Amino acid sequence: MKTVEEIRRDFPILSLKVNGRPLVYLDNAASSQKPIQVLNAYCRFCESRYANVHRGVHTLAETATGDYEEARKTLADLVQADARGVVFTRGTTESINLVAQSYGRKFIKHGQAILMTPMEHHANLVPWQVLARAVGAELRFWPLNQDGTLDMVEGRKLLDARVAMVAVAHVSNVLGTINPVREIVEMAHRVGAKVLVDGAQAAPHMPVNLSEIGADFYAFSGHKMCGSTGIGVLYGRPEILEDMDPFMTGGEMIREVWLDHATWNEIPHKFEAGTPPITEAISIAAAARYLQEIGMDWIHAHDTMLTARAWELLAAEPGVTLYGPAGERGALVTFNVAGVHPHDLAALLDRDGIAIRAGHHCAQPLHRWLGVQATARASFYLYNTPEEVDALLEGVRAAKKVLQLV
Amino acid sequence: MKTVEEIRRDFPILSLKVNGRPLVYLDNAASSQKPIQVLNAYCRFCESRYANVHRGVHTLAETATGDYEEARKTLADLVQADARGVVFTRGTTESINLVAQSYGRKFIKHGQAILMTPMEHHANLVPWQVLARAVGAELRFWPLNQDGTLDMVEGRKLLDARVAMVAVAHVSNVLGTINPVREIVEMAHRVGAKVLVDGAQAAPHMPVNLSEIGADFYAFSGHKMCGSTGIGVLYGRPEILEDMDPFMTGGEMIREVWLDHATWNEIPHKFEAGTPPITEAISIAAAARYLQEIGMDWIHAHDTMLTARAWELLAAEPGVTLYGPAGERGALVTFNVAGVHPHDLAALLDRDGIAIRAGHHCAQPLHRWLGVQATARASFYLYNTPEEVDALLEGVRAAKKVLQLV
Amino acid sequence: MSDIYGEILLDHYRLPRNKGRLEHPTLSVEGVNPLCGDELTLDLEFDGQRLKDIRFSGKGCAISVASASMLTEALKGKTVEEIERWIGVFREFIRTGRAPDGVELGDLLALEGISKLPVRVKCATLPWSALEEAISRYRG
Amino acid sequence: MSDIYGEILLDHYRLPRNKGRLEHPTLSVEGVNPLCGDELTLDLEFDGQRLKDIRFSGKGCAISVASASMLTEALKGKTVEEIERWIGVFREFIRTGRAPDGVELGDLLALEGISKLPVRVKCATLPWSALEEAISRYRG
Ligand SMILES: Cc1ncc(COP(=O)(O)O)c(C=O)c1O
Ligand SMILES: Cc1ncc(COP(=O)(O)O)c(C=O)c1O
Repeated sequence: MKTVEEIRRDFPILSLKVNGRPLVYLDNAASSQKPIQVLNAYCRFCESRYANVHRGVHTLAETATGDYEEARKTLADLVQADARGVVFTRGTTESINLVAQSYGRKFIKHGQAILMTPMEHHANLVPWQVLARAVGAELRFWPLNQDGTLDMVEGRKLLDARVAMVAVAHVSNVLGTINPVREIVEMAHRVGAKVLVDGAQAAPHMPVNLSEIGADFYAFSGHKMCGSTGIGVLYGRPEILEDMDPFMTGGEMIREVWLDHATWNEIPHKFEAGTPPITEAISIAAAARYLQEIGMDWIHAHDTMLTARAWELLAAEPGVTLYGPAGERGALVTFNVAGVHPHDLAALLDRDGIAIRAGHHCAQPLHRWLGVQATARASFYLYNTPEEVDALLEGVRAAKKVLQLV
Repeated sequence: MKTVEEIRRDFPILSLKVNGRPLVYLDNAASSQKPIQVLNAYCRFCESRYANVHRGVHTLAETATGDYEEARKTLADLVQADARGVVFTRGTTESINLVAQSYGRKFIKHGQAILMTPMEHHANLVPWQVLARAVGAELRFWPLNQDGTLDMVEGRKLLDARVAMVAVAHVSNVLGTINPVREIVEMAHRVGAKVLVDGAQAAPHMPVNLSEIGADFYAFSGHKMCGSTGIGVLYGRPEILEDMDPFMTGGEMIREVWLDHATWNEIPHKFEAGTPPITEAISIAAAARYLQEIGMDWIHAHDTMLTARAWELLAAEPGVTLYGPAGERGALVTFNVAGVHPHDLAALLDRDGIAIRAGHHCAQPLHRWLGVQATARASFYLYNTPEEVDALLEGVRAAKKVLQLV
Repeated sequence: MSDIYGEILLDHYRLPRNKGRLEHPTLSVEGVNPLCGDELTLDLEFDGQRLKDIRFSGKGCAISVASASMLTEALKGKTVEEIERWIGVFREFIRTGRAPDGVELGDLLALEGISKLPVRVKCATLPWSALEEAISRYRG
Repeated sequence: MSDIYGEILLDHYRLPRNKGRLEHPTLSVEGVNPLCGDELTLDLEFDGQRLKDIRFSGKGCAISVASASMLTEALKGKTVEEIERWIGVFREFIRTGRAPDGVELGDLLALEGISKLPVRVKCATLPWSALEEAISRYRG
């Protein structure tokens, strides 16, 4: 078992100095950093195994194709899913757009409803708005309790037979709420609705078992789990993917093409038009292996420890408001400091080398619900330390002093 | 000025041995290899400048955002276009799908026509088939001359006022034909049609001046120009992009979001939903700089020299049929050897370390026009040598011997 | 990151000049910072071609508040033409981090570092964009 | 790449066994290789549960032609049940590169290297996929 110190040494960027101070990177919910193992896998692949995949018969084409499909299996294993249902996309956003378009336009009808929560990231909200407008479906929103958890009693009432799709985050990127997705899937399936779970903030941080959760669709991104940008996963239940129309068309996703029409390749290839993100697949697979070696259980426990510490310290700090549930939560704390604009807070923390995010975190409707324009968010990962959490608190105190109104 | 030997030393993979023989990589039209300069730029960025872009206010977010937008300018410069029109996509395929969906569904109407050529890659054919079916548009095909060039006389007749879009390859990935895109744009604009040029095989190999060509849309991919997979460019004239609906929706492409509707960000961001391919943008920009340092004119001349040599040698070889025009052409030769299936040819060449592509090269309708199922294709780039072309010929001769029917 | 939170900027943030509303503005304009949703209102009172009075209101980060405060201080009493010249100067300054030759920026110099913070540029330019709209509306 | 173009394979390619059409096939099936568009036809003549005769036709690469030739040689005269067992054995062999214990593959062993060539697997399995369809159709 590696120590956190050893883990940190795997990440070259963590030895960076920012404004003369050691980097304290607490912006992991936006994007994570890459360990040397992932960078090495990338370079080794580019230097000795790279070619385009799936159609060449020369050695490099065969190796690259083998590695690419192996990457698919690695990702399927990470979330305990059937590799035939694993589509490589650009990221969570494309995964959800793909479902909204390819599933939604074919199967969600006028008068049916799409049930979401007010805590969704824009990526799991706007594509459904666009779809609803196109097909004439209704948008419904699962009410929240005061603490930012889902109101299971009120939500159940909205989940009637007209609901065709439930779109819900596994973990909220602002509130940190961990939603009971397994229970939601059960409830939804009982009324015949499909469920898409946005796993962008869950898959990188905790063990995810899709065969247990039972979601029809599950989406996440490489860049939030120590892998590359430009790649993400859409898992779809194979029998549903079979029935869906393609999202984009072009090379590789076809079976036969005539001038005026074409037929489609089998899943998952039907949804991977054109040259796929090949080196990105190598990167995300190396990242998945790296995380699995550390252990998803360990990562979850480590994140939880840091988050609890941050919550405790900030809750005790005068003028700080924390958002979301106090107990079990995702690897982040979102807060505001009275009299300090979150952008100023982030900028002032940056003077001390501390990177946090400020803004609406792509969740404007949720911020309206919270009654604020913007919030500050510190988010943690396997390489963060309790000392970094303490530095955050010190930084918050210093910022208050700097901006103090006289 | 670097010599080819020096250029070759920039590409780690070129020192690889395949089946005990030095790699002769002639599959560049499918995908190219990456020089150490590009790999280093990638790693340096990941190790010291990486974060998510566009919303963070901490140092890494600012540097990464700056680098990402700088990459956009670099690519705009490469093809002499306005950076506001440069959208980063996953590749040529997504670029074309974006136009077919976002422009096509809004502006191409029932009864209008889409004019293509029979030499298009599936990426510039199937999206238009899908669109035509959705909106009730007609598909027209610009006839070819015997030698695989466009019949400009017959084509002109098809270009009437009903044509809303002309979709044409700058350089054919099978025939090697260089189409007179500037002339086509002029003709099309005269009847009020828009033009999308598929530059996947042109932008990596020759100077491209979009302000001169005047195309409304131009698409190409990073992985064919010494850059990463997972990224490509769609150039669109800004005033047209302004009018188009978004393609995908989610973070970053929005201005304001409410529960039931949203407004869009300005171009080009309106078309970049979610976390964009950040490290891939660094890679494609490093590749563009590398190519520009060598010089696009030099690359074009070098490719042309190799292609002419290959054409000459193969044309003189008994049993070889060559496809496409004999004169000026793109950096590839496509051919068949009597009695030798292209897949066997490619596999047998591979025994000698020579990588070529065999199949329909994502252009099945063109192969039907050629009257063959499949062809073999050798494609060249800045790091290839005349000796490698000679090795190809030797390999073809050896393959004929091995498979010779008794 | 170059340090933008200097004493002059913080002074304008803590003690903003010309903050509030005008009773009889010739016109009012609103601006929104797409980065964070912050809103700012400018009230302008013209006397012919001259900007007789100006006030700003709204919540914002230190950079946008200080920028607005400096703007009002720099432009109160200027003519429409002078203001237009200032808008051009300011945009150039924010883009390059340098004042055009021969221009005295005064307190605005405190925003020098912004050109290196592409994400925060929107905060600094928010009041100026609103002003630009006001002027073009006033010109008709 | 392991060398698949050995003497046995080339022999089957140059002198394919059972190439051509049957006059009175019980049924014919077609297969297409999505990789290259190659088409292959199998004619099968059954006598009750026994495959009395089999022929293949169509153009193809050396691997698909040799695979078809070996298939016909190995299975002519076998019962439907035996053929089904062979299909399973072949799939396993192609996937792993190893014959299941106690099975004598004969010439088919020449396809041993295919498991390491994921792209060419489709060439080798083309006739077997067609055969599988034929058997399932014959069983009704
Ligand atoms: C002419 C042409 N168009 C489009 C494409 C598709 O490019 P990509 O696979 O990078 O999307 C290719 C390459 O495969 C091509 O050669
Ligand atoms: C909950 C959630 N959903 C979706 C996304 C979008 O992911 P991406 O930008 O990688 O497409 C994010 C991250 O920004 C997120 O936190």
